[in-house]
Amino acid sequence: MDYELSPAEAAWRDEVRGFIRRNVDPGLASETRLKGNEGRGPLALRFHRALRDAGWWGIAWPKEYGGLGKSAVEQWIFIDEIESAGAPMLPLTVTSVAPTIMRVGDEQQKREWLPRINEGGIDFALGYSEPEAGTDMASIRTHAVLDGDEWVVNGQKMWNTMAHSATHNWLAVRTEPDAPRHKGLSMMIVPMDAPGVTVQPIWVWPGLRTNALFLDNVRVPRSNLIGDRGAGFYYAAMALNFERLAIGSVGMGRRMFRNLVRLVRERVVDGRPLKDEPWVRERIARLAADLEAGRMLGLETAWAIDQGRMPAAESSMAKVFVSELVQRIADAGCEILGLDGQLHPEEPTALVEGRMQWLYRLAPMLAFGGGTNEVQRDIIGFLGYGLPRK
Amino acid sequence: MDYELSPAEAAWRDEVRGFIRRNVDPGLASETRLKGNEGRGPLALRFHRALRDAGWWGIAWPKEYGGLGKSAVEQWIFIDEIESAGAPMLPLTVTSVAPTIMRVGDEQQKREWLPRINEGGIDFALGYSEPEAGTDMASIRTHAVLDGDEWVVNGQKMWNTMAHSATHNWLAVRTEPDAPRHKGLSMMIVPMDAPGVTVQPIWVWPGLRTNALFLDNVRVPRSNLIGDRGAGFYYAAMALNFERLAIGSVGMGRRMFRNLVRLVRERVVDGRPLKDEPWVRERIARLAADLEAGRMLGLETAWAIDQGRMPAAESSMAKVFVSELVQRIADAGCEILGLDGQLHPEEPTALVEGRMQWLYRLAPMLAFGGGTNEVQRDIIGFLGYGLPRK
Amino acid sequence: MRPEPTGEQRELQEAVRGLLSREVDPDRLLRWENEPAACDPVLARTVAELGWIGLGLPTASGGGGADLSDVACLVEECARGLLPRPLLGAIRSADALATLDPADPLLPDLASGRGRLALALDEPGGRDPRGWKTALSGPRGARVVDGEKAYVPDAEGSDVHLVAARDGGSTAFALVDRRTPGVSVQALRGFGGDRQGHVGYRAAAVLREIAATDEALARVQRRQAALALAEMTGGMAAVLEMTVEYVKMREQFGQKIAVFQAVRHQVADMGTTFTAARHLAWQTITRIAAGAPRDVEEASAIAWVGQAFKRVCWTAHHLHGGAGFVVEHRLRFHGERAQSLCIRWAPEAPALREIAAALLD
Amino acid sequence: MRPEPTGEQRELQEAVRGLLSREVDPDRLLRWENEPAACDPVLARTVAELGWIGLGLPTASGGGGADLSDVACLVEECARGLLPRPLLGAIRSADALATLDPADPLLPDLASGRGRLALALDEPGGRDPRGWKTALSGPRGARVVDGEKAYVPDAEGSDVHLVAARDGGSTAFALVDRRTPGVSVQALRGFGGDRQGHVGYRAAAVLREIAATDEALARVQRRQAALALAEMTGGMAAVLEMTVEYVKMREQFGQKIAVFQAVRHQVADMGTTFTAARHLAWQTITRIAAGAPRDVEEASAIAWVGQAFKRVCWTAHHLHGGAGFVVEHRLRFHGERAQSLCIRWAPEAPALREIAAALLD
Repeated sequence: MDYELSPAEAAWRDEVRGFIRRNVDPGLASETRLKGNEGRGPLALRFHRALRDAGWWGIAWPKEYGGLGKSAVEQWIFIDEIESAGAPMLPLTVTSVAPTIMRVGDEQQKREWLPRINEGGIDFALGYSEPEAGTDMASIRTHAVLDGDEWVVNGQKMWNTMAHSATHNWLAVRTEPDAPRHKGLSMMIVPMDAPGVTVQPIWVWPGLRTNALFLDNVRVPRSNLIGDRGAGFYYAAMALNFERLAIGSVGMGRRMFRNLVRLVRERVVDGRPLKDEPWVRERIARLAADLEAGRMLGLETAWAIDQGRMPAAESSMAKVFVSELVQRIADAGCEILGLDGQLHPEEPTALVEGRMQWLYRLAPMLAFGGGTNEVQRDIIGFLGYGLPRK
Repeated sequence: MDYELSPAEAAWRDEVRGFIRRNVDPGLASETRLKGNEGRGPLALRFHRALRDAGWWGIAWPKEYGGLGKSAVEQWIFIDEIESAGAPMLPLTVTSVAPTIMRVGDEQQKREWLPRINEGGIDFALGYSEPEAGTDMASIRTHAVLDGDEWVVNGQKMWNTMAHSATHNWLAVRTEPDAPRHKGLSMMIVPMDAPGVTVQPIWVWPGLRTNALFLDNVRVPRSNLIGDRGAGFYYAAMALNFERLAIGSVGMGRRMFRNLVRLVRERVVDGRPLKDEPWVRERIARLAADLEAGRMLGLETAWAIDQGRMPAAESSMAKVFVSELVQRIADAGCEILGLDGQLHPEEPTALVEGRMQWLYRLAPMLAFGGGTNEVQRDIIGFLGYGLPRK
Repeated sequence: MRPEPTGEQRELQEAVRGLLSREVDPDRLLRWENEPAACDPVLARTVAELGWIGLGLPTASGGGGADLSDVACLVEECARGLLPRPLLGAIRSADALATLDPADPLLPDLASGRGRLALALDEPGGRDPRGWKTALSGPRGARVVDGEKAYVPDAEGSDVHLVAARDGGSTAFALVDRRTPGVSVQALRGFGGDRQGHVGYRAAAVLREIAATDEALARVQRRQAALALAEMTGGMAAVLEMTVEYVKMREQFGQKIAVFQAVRHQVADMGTTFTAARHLAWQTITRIAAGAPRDVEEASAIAWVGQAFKRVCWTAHHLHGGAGFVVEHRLRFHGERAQSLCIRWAPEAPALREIAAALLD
Repeated sequence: MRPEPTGEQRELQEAVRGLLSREVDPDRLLRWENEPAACDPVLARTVAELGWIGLGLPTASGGGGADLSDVACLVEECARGLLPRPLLGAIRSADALATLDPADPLLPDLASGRGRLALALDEPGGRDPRGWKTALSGPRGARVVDGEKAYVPDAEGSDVHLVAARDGGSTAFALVDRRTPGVSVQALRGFGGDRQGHVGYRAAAVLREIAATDEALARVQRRQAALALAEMTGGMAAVLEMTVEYVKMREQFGQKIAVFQAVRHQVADMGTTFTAARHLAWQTITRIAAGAPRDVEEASAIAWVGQAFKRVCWTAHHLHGGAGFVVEHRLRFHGERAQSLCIRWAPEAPALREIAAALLD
């Protein structure tokens, strides 16, 4: 039994922290905050360039694809530190799509896409959800028909979050209409500038932008279908598993909590230091313990990957626990700050930059998004404990 | 909108309290405590006789059957006060079986059983559960076959709690083997002294006795099948609904909580009054608010009955909420009393007579017994909010 | 007991529901959110003309003379139908003034909608009246108020402020024209654009002052809390109803999601929470209406109902998923109101402290 | 990092599991519960002979010389297999003595099972060492102890008591023969017949005394808590495992109850709780073993793991229904230990206080 970072892991963490000290300034943190950690503002792009210059774009990519070849634990450390610092995340292009292409693409596809991703020239929006297909991806209706050497794509996607700034869409489409629902999907890369692609903004509760994506007779080369026809459902699941690893990190929760704690230490309300309120002390202590529990779940998931296991149950545990914990942090923050905490993030006098009420509005998405927590709990039961389906 | 007891209800409550003052003494409370509120000790029998003498046996029974004809709210007030005083409950014979017989029995059956119940000459054990049929009553295997004018009963019942002191069993048996599962059951009264009836004790966690009941070619008169053949599933559900009304009362929780509060006010631990511990104060306050919420759910259920509704969803709400609340009370009690609270109830120095650790052991039963909370939540969804089954 | 609205109250609620279902929809709410007044003047006029703002005011002041329970029924239904917050605030603040002085000459203007009143209680230093620093001074007939009030709802959109202040050793309320020299409002937006303001009063002339005991202040606050409870039960009812509808309609994995036991059980828990909260709330509202003294049940309602509303909203958001997450969805308005009502009128910690003190000290 | 037992630790656990699956079953546990020693002497001898009690004691004292992590692995597996509590207590108290004095002459007797030691810390007045009144007095060579200790585990079944006492201004431990004049034990039963005692010491002759700083006392208590964490993760593992088995086997409504989503999700939450708790516990155990100073993570483990164990047991009881509720079922032994371990070694409130102080003060 050993829970300490190895010397190499600790050195890596220090290296990451050094990089953050050099490359994250209040301007970047503020831009990232205003864009809700999803934007691509000029400072974020500069930060991403610095990551690439450091050779840190594909941290966990094998070296043969230009990556650093770091372990999953080391990638987890990186994500945790980045989130904790409030810096822009690595794009899902790098952490989710690229690793999937590495595993399922043919040689030509790898040569075509991976170097461009590595250079920062490609940024994907993720096209899984549709109006009638949320967590239930097998219901996807967007379809593509082969016409000569081109696929002709028609349909609509929802929650296509980066569509307005992305260069391409990583699209789940139905290519085998006669196959069973799960076997009829393929993954396809669609350039955003292809004729027939339209993007319509959707604004959601925390003030973030996402998009609806419309595809009207969009033509893409035959070779843009990645891997095997009909295997899209499994590829998307693989990509989502890579994605969940990042969601399960408690870095953001730690950052929000740290800001809250700092404020509690300083504030005086009704003539009394806020930190002397017993209920505030208890809430803070509970959240700290919960964050430590969440950290353990994330770290174990990463460790299991390094042991060569596919930790589906573990990553679901981390996702469920952390998403529900963030909600508790947000609610505690709102209650502790009281009237001071309910100001809109754009109000200059909003405490902790309005993050507590923002987090309160964001938190539901963490639980229903990325595969609802119900499905995650099903996965834990089925894959973690072998419970029967019938 | 009005939440105050009417003058008549308030007068009734005062009358009940007066009766309790006259008839409940520490000896009775102590006997009831040691028997876990399920026994029939001599003092309990005396108390029951006093209830009968006062004409209070069939409080909510129509006057035509010798009852008081009180409303459901008035019965709820009575149960709440009795439980809160720690006095023995009205037997389920009176509150669950008799009202069912009144509604479904034929005239001869009513004449045969109701007066004897009213006189205290009949006490039923409830024979629903079997080893393979817990909450799922349609799986009952105990069966009865008509042989001339007698039913011949064979099978086994579990959790037949009063069997060792009861005069009769109120038994769910399969009489129509060829009918669909739900339509094949009937309710039958089996005297405990009939040849072929054996009782085997089962001791459960809180130290209470329940029983397994074995029926080996037990012969009962044909007329002991109550109401219609094949309708037993529905009759049992009706009886269980009557029963749940009593379970949903927060009286016991109130009593345990009151005792805990009294102790917290008095005790000094580590040189400091227990009541000055902020976490103790918060736990106590939360439980008080929850008890009030539970009281509301119970009271509304009773009120709905008086409006002529069948409040299946409401009574399930009360059952779920109160059973889970009792667990929180027990756990808070154990934590607040610390080492002082973990002594066995039979230790003379055990605080609040060891009730907190006893309640901790009892509480699970309240949630899985009487129809598991999962089934109750299903009922709330189906009947309360019209959610579809398929 | 009769834990249901009377026939008259039900009629009132149906009328409100009818109007709001026509006049309020998410697109309009979203538009109003971005307008300075955070509300439509036509709707404001309609609501006043229908007598909603004056419902609980004395008939002599142009009001409906209804008691707090009736006003709470109105407010419950208004909250259910997402009446814009400034209009709910108008009902609230009119109640505060009438509680302090049922014959105040401003009341007819409030009832008719010609004037709007903002209730200025809390200060930057906190919410405990004993710590408030805003004070009255000056000779009779030339009284002025000095101080600072924080998070005053509708501070900018209102015509008159009802300002809680110290007057020597006792409490008083000062009515101050929002446009009088010395009054400066810094507009602030809360949850979802909710309009509030920090208000500075610098030797601001007092229109009229109302001497008030600490008890009178407490009475005002209890009634405000009662109306908040009604807002919360109304919001909860709407959220539960829309969630039940949604899970019956939305399909995933080839079936209505209501068929999944995990979904059904979440709906069941929402229902249980709502049912208990509604009765806790209304027990307290009716007791306050009847003039009963504050009791443990009242503190229990405060502690419980706000948390219940948040829990119900949280589950509703979870079950709606992305569909309820777009800014145009009614659900998110309720989610914002849940937290902000809770923070302002039903914070849990002081209510729990009060219960503990009653039971243990 | 390597959040898993080493190969050697795994072998140890398998050996333990093998023995306990043969020697401990619910019927025996139930019988022992009603015997004065609350434990079988044959089993006690076997356990000592296998070197379990001495595992962590110095080799010079006949022990195995293993570190705290190894002892915790042993204890985890013993708890999983429901080793009777007096024997778990014997491992615990031997560790306490060896922590205070690794060369104490009693240690070989403890390792061999010839002697059994009870750890007498808490007093009727409370658990805070600063308030303890038990004191040493008398001249060198004729020292006596006076005072009262409460809820001493195995007070009657042990041969020697290790009594925390004041010695002037500082702390000391006194070894006292349980049968020496002046020692009176009032036997008490806790959860499920757990043996404890109130012990009075009236001028009871001291066998030997061990001067101890407050830090030494704290070290003893931290190691005791670490072993309690191991007991809890062992218990949780057993409870989770038996519940998974049960829901896969039990049928209701024509199917395995595991197929019901509400059941599946409860199992999933048990699993998540157990997984997080296990890592929290072991992070702390290994840090204490390595001599690291107490940190927020350690307090977090204390606050979290005990509550987790209770939650897991509660869900397990719920899913087992009546089948797990009979006194002969293993589950209820774990349920009792969960609450009593939590009360004695992992109370939540002080741990939360410690975390809050570290973060806020």
